[in-house]
Amino acid sequence: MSTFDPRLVRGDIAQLKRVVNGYPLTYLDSGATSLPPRAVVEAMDRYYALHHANVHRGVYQTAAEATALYEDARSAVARFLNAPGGASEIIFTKNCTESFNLLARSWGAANLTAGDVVLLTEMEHHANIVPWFQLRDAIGIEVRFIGVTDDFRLDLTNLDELLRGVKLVSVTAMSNVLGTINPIRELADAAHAVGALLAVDGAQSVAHSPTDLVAMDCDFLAFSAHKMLGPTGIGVFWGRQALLDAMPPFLGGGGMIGDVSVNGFTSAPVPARFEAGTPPIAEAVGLGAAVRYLEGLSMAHVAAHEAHLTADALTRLNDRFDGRVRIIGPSTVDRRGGVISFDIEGVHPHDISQVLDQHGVCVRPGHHCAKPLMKRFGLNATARASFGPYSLTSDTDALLDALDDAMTMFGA
Amino acid sequence: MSTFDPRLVRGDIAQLKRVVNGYPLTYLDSGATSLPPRAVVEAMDRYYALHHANVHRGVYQTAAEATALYEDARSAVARFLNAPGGASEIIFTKNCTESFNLLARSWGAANLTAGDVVLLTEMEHHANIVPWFQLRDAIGIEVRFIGVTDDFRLDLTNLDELLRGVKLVSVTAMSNVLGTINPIRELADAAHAVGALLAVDGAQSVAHSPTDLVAMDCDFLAFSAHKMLGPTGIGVFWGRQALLDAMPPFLGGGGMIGDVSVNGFTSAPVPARFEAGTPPIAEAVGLGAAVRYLEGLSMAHVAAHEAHLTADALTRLNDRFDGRVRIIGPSTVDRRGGVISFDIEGVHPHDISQVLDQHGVCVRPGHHCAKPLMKRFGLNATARASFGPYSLTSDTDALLDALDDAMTMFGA
Amino acid sequence: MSGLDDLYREIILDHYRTPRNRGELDPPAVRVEGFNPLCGDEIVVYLAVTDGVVTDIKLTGQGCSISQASSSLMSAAVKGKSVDEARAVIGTFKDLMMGPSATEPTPSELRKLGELAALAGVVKFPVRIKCATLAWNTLTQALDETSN
Amino acid sequence: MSGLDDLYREIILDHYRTPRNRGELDPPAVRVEGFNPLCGDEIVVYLAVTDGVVTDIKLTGQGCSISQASSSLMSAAVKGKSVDEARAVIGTFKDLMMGPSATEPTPSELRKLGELAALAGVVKFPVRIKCATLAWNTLTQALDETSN
Ligand SMILES: Cc1ncc(COP(=O)(O)O)c(C=O)c1O
Ligand SMILES: Cc1ncc(COP(=O)(O)O)c(C=O)c1O
Repeated sequence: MSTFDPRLVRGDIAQLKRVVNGYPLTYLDSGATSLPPRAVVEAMDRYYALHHANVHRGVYQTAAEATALYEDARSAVARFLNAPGGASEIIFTKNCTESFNLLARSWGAANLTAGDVVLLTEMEHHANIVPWFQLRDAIGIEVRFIGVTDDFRLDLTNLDELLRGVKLVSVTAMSNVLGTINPIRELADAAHAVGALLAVDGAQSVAHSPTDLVAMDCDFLAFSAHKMLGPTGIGVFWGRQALLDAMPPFLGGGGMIGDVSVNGFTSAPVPARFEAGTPPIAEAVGLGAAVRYLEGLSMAHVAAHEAHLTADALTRLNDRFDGRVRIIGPSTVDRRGGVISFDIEGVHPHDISQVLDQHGVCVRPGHHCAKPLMKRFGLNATARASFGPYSLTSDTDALLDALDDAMTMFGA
Repeated sequence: MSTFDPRLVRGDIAQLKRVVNGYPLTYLDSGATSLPPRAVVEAMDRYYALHHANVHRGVYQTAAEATALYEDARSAVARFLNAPGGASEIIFTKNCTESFNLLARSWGAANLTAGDVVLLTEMEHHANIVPWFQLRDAIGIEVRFIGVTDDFRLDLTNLDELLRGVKLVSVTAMSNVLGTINPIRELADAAHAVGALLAVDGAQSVAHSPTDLVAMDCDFLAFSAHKMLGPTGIGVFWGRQALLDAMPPFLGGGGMIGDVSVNGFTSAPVPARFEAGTPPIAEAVGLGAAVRYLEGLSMAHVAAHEAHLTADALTRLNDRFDGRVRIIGPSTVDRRGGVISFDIEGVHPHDISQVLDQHGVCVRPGHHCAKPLMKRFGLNATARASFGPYSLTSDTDALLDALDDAMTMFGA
Repeated sequence: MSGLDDLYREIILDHYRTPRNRGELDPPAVRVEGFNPLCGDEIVVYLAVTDGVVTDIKLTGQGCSISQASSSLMSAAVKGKSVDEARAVIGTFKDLMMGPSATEPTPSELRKLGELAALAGVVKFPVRIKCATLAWNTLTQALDETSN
Repeated sequence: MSGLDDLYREIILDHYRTPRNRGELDPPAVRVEGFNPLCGDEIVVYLAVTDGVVTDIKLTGQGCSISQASSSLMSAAVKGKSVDEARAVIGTFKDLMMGPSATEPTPSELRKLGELAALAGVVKFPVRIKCATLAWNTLTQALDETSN
């Protein structure tokens, strides 16, 4: 039974007690990174105070404890995602970005050759674009993009054509700029129908709605802990067991080897094969705590809460500013999440964010690491407000008042 | 003025207050990972409680604070190493292992071609071996090894010959198995004399003796925070500015780009070019705190203290067990650090470690990710005790008593 | 709001709303692009130098009030100046951006800064310094290219 | 030290000090190597199967007391048994290593375990379970190869 109450969640977040420039902090940048609850930081503190040791190779008590805690985190993540093959499909990386690099350089380099196509979308984050360009420059694959319609959806009208020659489709579950939620199951079916695989960027989805890998039927998933109430310094790469088992190692070093001599090396089984060097142990403990915290809230409740916040904010932005605040993204909560980008004629996003800061309101200006999408809409930058489970409609109150001030100041 | 007192340091380490199996914890595994002092954990806690935000792209107050803290850590590390070019030469990775992969895949792939030689040593950690084998398998370089003498030193008698065709020498400053400290400046001069570069594995040296990159005159340095009283999840790669500036990116994603379109990307200047995705922000803050903590102790004092501990332990191991405990490493503290591997006939290292654990004594059994070195000495594994700045001769007392028990138990 | 008033001085808002020297120049004027990869600000500087004098300068690009006002102020400050004088202005401006911890501008330097002094408030907002300096770094590059 | 006594039972120390069935077999016996990459333990199993019966088994390798004793006990437990019986012993041993949370061995199974029951104490030391199972995983592989 979840007893979800966003005010209780808020009470767990130390930073939300801060006062900035005379105002209580209004954090509306969860799309960039989330604020960890006390339970997450305390789990890491406890780890360092009692159990810290290097994992996997130690026999003594604290080494066994550290190893157990690290592997428990793997199991917790597998459960959270409903990973069909369980914990051994979960690989800890340093962030979502490394996860995509692993995918491109291990699976990609081993399974693609010149002329093969990787199909992305125009709304991808650079993390799911640049590694593919790097692979293209190395081995000559083709990188193709699904377009975005004027109403901020994937343009799937010519999908059959786009899928020609495609070996991998790699798509974000939710745009970090538009808030658009993409039809993952539909894309999985379409990809599989032409013998291609589907990779999903879960960076913006895993902390905001339930994830069920079995239902999604995708083949790879990448995300970061720091956007889901967890710590910095750790990400996750999930793949189907059979795919992972057939993939060559990515980074080389300790822990990922079977044997090493002066003549060469063999590699260890999955997941160790992809975890070279001392892993982010305390960070895994923190991620495990974050997962348990989110499970305690129940992701269905989190999703419902954020949908409520988003609907309210979209309505009020429109009502109060009468179209002068242009939403860059779907205008209703139908298949869209709590990331709201906007554009105000005559006030640059940097300046919006600067004036809002004076009110203690945190929103992010910029291209949000999605420059192809910016170019698609002829923008250089947007200002972006984004919600987390600790957000309240009072945050939107503060946002609106501060926006009013910014527009007055710049005469917009 | 340092007021170095190992008992004060010990008071700062929460885990050393633990009791395991009825004994106070005797931590002798600092070579695997170190125990962070309270100041390090508290710096990260404070970061999460007050300043956490994503770095580099935010305008609002906490984002500016997070960015400043992250960049302060970079400056602290540059100062700690006496980096000739300052903070912009410091790149944050996830661990020492990633640093070597960055070196091999960025500098290596761009500067080496088939037949070029990378010269390692037989005492390298897998982190400084496997990435070179991976590069060999990809582009056909030759990987060559400097041998190790029977008295556990690099065999430099045929160095001139070994250096033929070499473009890079990559050597550990201190062996994580033998404790041997290698002549870095001499190797730098020899490498430079033939137009080669020198990379140094500082994993075992940076927390145990002063590091002065100007005096070492090496070209690259790699190490991990978790072995120097810092957190897991972050490592450092240092390179000379001019070398870094000429290196292509390694991991691709957000933060490392100049521009991205549907047609390709350009990359950002150093160090951003090598820090794709959200970096280990809290971990950098922790590393910065660790660096300041070590500076407060003064590395010269730490080195002297550990030399004292090592000399005492070597003498007492020999005196008490009369040769039945064979030291795998130099027998005096001349050019050797506080890592003591040993072998006891008739008691396998795993069993040693297991019996020692019963006394609350933490030592590590295994190949220590140095299988070529193990093979060189016909060993499968050693047991290894290693010191940190918080170690005391009373730790050695506990070690000796526990070893006595192990040998009795196994009739050795 | 006193902090913000320091940043958004009237001169700055004026140059933002009514930027000077907007437009393009044909070759042989040099054309140099500047990017702030972190925030997406872009600027293009067109620079005509004849006999060691900046005879004309034009700007296009997009960005925030600070980057736009800074570029506009810059163009006004260097147009008609000798290349050496232009470089000196760049130096003075950069010192200004180093903040009070660096060498304080002398009265004569402040006089040289003229309207540029309006940008002094940016120093209190470290993340915006990059916005203010983008145009100047691009100008330096353009000056370098004309002297090649 | 009661915990340790559970791990290092007399039978285990005996099999460690005096391992049974050490040595090699010539082909057509199969030869399979097993590694524990984390700790460096190695084992080589030589297995001769004729008409569905494990007619001979020999072992070489290096490792800790648990891995060595476990392999020695294993060799004694399967030598002369039919392949099906050997596989059943492997299953019973693996259940034992799952610990008391899994299905408890029945009295008849315990009887089948015989001396192997001495390895039951390993379960309390989770990091050592890999030491105990290395030989058995290698044997499974060897049995698979003989049936190819
Ligand atoms: C000499 C040496 N090099 C490299 C490493 C690898 O460090 P990490 O596992 O933190 O990447 C270690 C530690 O395991 C080491 O001792
Ligand atoms: C959709 C999306 N993908 C990938 C990333 C990259 O995540 P990270 O920077 O943690 O690697 C982000 C966040 O910046 C994102 O929003």
